[in-house]
Amino acid sequence: MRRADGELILLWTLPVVGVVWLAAFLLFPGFVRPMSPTMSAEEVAAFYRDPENLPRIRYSMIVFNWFAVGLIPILALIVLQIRRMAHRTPIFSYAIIACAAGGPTIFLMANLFWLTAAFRPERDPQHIQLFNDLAWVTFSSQVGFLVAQSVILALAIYLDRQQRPVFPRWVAHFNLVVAVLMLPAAFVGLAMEGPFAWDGLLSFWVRNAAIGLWIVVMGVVLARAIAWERAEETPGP
Amino acid sequence: MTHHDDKRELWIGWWTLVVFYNLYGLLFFVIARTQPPPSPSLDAAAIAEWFDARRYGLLYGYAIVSIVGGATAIMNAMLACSIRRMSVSRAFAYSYLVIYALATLPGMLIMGVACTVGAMRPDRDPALLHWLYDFAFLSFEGTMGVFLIGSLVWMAAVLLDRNGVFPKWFGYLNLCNALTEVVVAPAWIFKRGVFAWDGAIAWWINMAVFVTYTTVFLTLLRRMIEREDFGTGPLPALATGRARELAGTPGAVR
Amino acid sequence: MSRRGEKRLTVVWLALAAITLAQLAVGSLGDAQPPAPNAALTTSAIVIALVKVRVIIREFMEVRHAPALLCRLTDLWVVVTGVSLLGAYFVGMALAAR
Amino acid sequence: MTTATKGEARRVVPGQPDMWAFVLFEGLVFTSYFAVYVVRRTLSHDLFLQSQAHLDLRVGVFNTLVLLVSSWSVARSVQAAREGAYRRALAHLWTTMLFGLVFLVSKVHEWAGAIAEGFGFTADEFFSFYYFLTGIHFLHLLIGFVFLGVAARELASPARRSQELVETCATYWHTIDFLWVLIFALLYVMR
Repeated sequence: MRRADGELILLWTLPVVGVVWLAAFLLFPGFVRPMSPTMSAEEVAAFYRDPENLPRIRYSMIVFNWFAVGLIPILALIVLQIRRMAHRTPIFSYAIIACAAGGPTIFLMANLFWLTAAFRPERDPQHIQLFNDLAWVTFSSQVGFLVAQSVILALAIYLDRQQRPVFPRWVAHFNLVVAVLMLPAAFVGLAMEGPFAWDGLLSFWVRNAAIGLWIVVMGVVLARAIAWERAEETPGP
Repeated sequence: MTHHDDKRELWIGWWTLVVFYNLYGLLFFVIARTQPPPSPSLDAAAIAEWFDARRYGLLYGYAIVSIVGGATAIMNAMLACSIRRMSVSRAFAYSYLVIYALATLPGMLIMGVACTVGAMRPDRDPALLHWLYDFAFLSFEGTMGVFLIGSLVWMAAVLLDRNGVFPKWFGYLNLCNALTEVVVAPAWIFKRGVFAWDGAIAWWINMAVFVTYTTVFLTLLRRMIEREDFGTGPLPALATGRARELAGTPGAVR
Repeated sequence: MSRRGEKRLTVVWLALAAITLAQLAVGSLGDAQPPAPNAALTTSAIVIALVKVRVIIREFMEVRHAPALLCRLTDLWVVVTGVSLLGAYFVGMALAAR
Repeated sequence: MTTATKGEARRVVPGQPDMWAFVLFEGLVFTSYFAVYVVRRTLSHDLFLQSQAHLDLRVGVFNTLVLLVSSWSVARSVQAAREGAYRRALAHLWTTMLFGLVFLVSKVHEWAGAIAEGFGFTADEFFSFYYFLTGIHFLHLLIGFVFLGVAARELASPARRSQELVETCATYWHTIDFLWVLIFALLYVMR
C-alpha cells in the first residue's frame, strides 16, 4: 500500500502553477514587450489608460496575486529532500525554509504596486509613473533570496557525500549558473537602457528565463528524487 | 514520559490565537475604525477629511497592530503543529508556516504603514493621500493568494489525514474560505457597488464566511488540544467519548 | 432493484428536462418590447427552479433515503432560498416604486 | 454491521456527512449572492432588463440540459457502484465528465461571444453579476472535476472502491448542478 502522505499531490501542483504563471505572464502587456524605463510619465499613464491594456493588466496581475505563493509547497518538498542528504546539521534545509517566503513576498509587493497603479489610471501621470517604477524595481532588483536559495541548494548538494546522493551533482552546477544569471538584475537602478535596464537582455530576459528553467529542471529532478525515495521505502516481498 | 499531560505550550498557542483575533477585531473595527471599510469612491478632499477625522485612532491603532502582528508567529506555529500531528507529509506544515509567515506583511502590516503615513501629515497633497488610502485598503483586501493557497494546503492536509485531527467537514470549509479569496478579486476593478472593497459581496459576505471559519477553527483547535496524546497514531476521542466507546464495543478500539 | 432504480432516475431526468424545455417557451413570454418587469414570470421562474432543485436533492442525491434531519435541513435551505429571493424581489420592487 | 437493521429500510446519509455540511454552507453563501443580485436588480430594473435581453435563453436551456445529463449519469454511476457493477459505474462517470466538459466549452463560447459584442465584466452591473455568478459557478465545476477524478480512481482499482467516497464526490457534482438551475432562473428567465 502506497503512503497517503500527499507528497505526490503537492508535486503535481507544479505543472498547474507553471501553466498558470506562464499564461499570466503572456497576458500582462508589460511583459510580452517589457516596458522601458525610458518611457515618460505621459507614456506610462497612456499605457495604463489604454482600454486594450487595462483589463489585461488587471486580470493578469490578479492571477499572479492568487498564485504568487503557488510554488512554496514545491520548496517545502525540496526541503524534505535536503533533510535526506548526508549532512551533520539541518542548516541547509532551515536556510531554504527561511528563503522560501522571500521571493513570493517581494513579488507580491510588486504585484500590489502594479495593481494599485491600474486601479485609477486617470490619476496624475507622475504618480502613475512612481508606482510603475516601484513595481518594476521591486520585481527586478530583489533577487537576493532567489540567488541565496540556489547557492544554498548547490552547497547542500556538493556536501551530500554518500553512495547515491539525493540530487545528482550537475544539479548543483546548474543552480550556481542560475544564481549567476540572476545577479545582474540587482543593478537595474543604474541603467535606463541596454542589457542591465529592467527591460534589458540580462535583467529581464536572461533572469526570467533562468527562473523559468530553474522551475522546470528542479521539478523534474525533484520528481525523480521523490520517486526514488518511495521505491526505496517500499518493503520487498 | 514525565510531561505526558503537559499541554502548556499548546494552550499558550491557543490563547494567543484567541487574544489576537479579539484584539484584531478591536483594533480594526473600534480603534482605527478602518473596518467596515469606507467607500473607494470618495474623492480626494473627502479622503483628506477621513484621515483627519480618525488621525489618532489610526496612529495609535496601527502602532498597536504593528506590535500585535508579531503574535502571528506563534499562531502560525500552532497551526503548523496541528498539521504535523496529521498523517501527512511534513511538506504541508512547512508550506503553511512559510505562506502564513509572509501573509501578515501584505495582508495587514502594509495597511498599517500606509494609514500611519497618511495620518502623520493630514495636510499633505490630497492626491497623495488618495494613493495611500487606495494602497491601504487594496493591499489589505486584495492580498488574496496567500490565504487562497494557504487554505487549500490546509484543506488537502485535513482531507488526507487519517489521524482524525480535524473533522473532514473542516477540510471542506477551507474550500469555502479559499473561494472567498477569489470572490474578492473584483475589488481591484470596481470603485462602487457590491464588488467594490466595501461591497456587499466583496466585503460583507466574505467577512461572514471568514468569521465563521475563524470561530470554527478556534473551537476545533481547542478540541484537538484536549484530545492530544503526544503520540503519532490516530488522535483519541475526548475522554468521555472514549469511555463510552470502550464500554460499548470492547476490542473495537484501534 | 437495479432496473427499478435506473428507471426511476430516468423518469426523474426526463421530468427535469421537460420542465427546463417548458421554461424555454415560458421564458420567451418575457421578451416584451420594451422589456418590462414581470412579477408572475419571476415568481414562477424561482418556484420552478426550487422545485427542480428539491427534486435533484431528493432523487439524484438520494436524500429521500437519508435520515429525517438531512431531509429537513435541505428542505430548510430550499425554503430559506425561496423566501430570500422572492422577498428580495418584492421588497426591492416596492422600494424602487416609491 | 448488525442484522437487526435489515428489516426496516435503513436510512443512511449518502456519502460523508461532512460533504453535506459543505453543501449546506456553500448553499447559504450562494443564497446570499443571489439575494444581493435580486435586490440590486430591482433597484435598477431597466438596465438589467435591457442587458438581459442580450443573453440567449436557448443557450441557458442547453447548459441546464447538459448539466442535468451529467448529474443523471453520476447518479446512475453511484447506483451501479453500489451493485458492484464497477465497469458500468466507471462508464457512467466518463459520461458525466464528458457532459461537464461540454458545459465548460459552451460557457467559454458564450462568454467569448458576449465579450466580442462589447459586453465584458465591467460593461454594466448586469454583466458584472452575469460574469460573477457564472464565473464562480465555473470555478466550482472545475473543482468538481477533481472530485470526479477521485471517484474514478476509487472505481478503477479493486484495492479501493470506497462507496462512501464515490457518493461524496457525486454529492458535490449534484450541488453544482442544482446551483446552476438557480443561476439559470435568475440570469436568463426572471424579469
